Amino acid sequence: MDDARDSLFEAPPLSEQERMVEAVLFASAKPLTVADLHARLPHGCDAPAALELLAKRYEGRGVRVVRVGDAWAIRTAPDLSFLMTRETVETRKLSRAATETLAIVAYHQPVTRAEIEEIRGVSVSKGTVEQLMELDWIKLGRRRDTPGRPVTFVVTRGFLDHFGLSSPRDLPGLRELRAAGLLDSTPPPEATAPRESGAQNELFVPSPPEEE
Amino acid sequence: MDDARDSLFEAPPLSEQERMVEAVLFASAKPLTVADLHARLPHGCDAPAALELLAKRYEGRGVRVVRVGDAWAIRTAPDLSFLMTRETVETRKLSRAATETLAIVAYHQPVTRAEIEEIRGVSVSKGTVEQLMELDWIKLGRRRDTPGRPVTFVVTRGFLDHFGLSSPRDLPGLRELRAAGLLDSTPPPEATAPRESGAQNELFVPSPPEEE
Amino acid sequence: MAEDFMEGPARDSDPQAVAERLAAEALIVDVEGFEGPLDVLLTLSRTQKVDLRAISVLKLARQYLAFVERARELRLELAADYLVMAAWLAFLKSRLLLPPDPEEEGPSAEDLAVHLAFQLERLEAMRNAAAQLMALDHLGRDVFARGEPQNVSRARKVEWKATILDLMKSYSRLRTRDDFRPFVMDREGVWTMEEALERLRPLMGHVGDWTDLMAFLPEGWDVDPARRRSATASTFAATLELAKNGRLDLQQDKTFGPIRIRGRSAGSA
Repeated sequence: MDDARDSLFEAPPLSEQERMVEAVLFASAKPLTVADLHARLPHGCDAPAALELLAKRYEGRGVRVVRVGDAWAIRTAPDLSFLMTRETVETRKLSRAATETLAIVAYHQPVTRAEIEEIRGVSVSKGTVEQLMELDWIKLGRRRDTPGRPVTFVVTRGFLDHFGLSSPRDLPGLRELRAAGLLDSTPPPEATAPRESGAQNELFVPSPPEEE
Repeated sequence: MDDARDSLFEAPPLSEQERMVEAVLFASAKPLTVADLHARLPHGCDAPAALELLAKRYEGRGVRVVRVGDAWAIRTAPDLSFLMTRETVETRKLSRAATETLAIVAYHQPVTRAEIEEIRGVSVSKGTVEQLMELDWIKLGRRRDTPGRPVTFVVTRGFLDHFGLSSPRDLPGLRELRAAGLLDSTPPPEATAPRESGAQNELFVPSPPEEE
Repeated sequence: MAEDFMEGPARDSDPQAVAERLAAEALIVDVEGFEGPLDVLLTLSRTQKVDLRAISVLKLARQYLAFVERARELRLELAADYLVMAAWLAFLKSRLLLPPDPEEEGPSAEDLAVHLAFQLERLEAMRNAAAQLMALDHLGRDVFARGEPQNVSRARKVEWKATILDLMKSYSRLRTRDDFRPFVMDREGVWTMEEALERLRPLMGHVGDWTDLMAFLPEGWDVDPARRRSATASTFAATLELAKNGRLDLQQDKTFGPIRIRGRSAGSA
């Protein structure tokens, strides 16, 4: 903050050096040696002195300045490690099969497994449905009033929370998907194409109109 | 969280809670909400009070406790950015269309695509919205309760975090723009009788017909 | 389009017209760099060097029309929205020059001009806001997050991540697959002939009097136009089928008149 930094010869005051070491250690992805610190701090800084001040400042705090081999890092205090268990989550992208299945349930709910398979064109593995249920994104809905009374799937409150929707009706429609440039291949046929109805009847016993 | 009083176990003293919040926030790269903190801290803790103490403690330090919407994070002090060249990630430069669209979403949110286009006077190009969504700077908001129930866009916590804003209210110049009526959604005169015309007429002097 | 801006050459002696042509020429140089007609108007308005709220819309309209005219002379392809704006400005210009017609419905020329000035001011305000936004400290450039998020525990929990964008993308991928069309959504609005037949057959025994065909639509299918259309068509087709089998009679008094049906008992057949 003062013009000391601009000087080639005069190092910033030690308290300022301490701030610098604090910021650099915090942002660094790995522990830094004194040499690393000297390479990054303005000319003339005394990294060991700044480190010592900083370590003292953090004594008894929730995080500490620790020595890792010949390098330094900021780490959480060992007595608080029980708080860190949640920090170890590993995020993985949902598989394509799971994403598609989830999308179909969201857009078509309540939907049976047979219908999901019909839309995807491949069978839905047991693991996919189980995974989505374990994530609390889909759950069993009512049974369909058709032969065999198949179970249906619907999305959960947890799904809406995760995706920031207030209701499943907030999912964008096909037209909006296209407007957003997400859907740029051939336009889908009209929503009510009667030519399909024959084929549909062969495959599906019509379900009674459900109340919305 | 309010059932803290009924707990059989007493919450740790506030100074200890502050340490805990410090450790948890330090360890996380992403902002944490008060709810996140309560989920991690022992039962009965008062995260807002601990956060307030912590934020005060870090005033003027090399790192700071910052508010990001309804969440909190530790970030390096902006005046030390010159030390961080190694951490800098090269970001793709946003197009003018993208920055303008982002600004319109931020200042006018929740805003529909049609409103963005009305303000910019051109259609929003494919990919612009997608790019901003992929950066996690904008997301879908509630649908507007108008015919067609169009989707709206709002800015995300990631946006606030990226630009160091504690809330959308902190956007630069927001108050002036609002005072000047530039954030009102004034429909074109064709649509309805211009509600704002009275206010505008005071400021706008119609130019006299010019000589031809 | 109004002629008064078409007679350009005749006015070339007018210094103002010359200045406008030069301004138009300057714009032509990088017409590619403009983001639509509003952007051009905003650029033109800067030449007036006044507060946007006090801008002369009439003058602006003239400048813009000169710009479009110049583009035309140079046989430059302008996007359609530039021409739409030109047509609108020509209209506005003529309205601003003529005394207001008290009979005229709708917004006055002044209202339209005020709104245009507002649009320009708002666009400029958003431009400035965007610049101010980008000038803020950026995370990862000016301000930094924890470089080494801490992993302490050995027990790792996998968190599956999917965004709404993933969801929308995979859904649109499914919906645009060429070789397959999902059926579930389509069916909602389609009442098939089989369904209509199934509904009509048991009813026919009880229809002694001429009854309007529309009375046989399934419940709840007479409100939404698409559903009503589908149900009407299939019900009508089903009555033809039943008439062919001798189960009922059909009657229509005049073209487009209501179609009525009557059940035919086995005896009268």
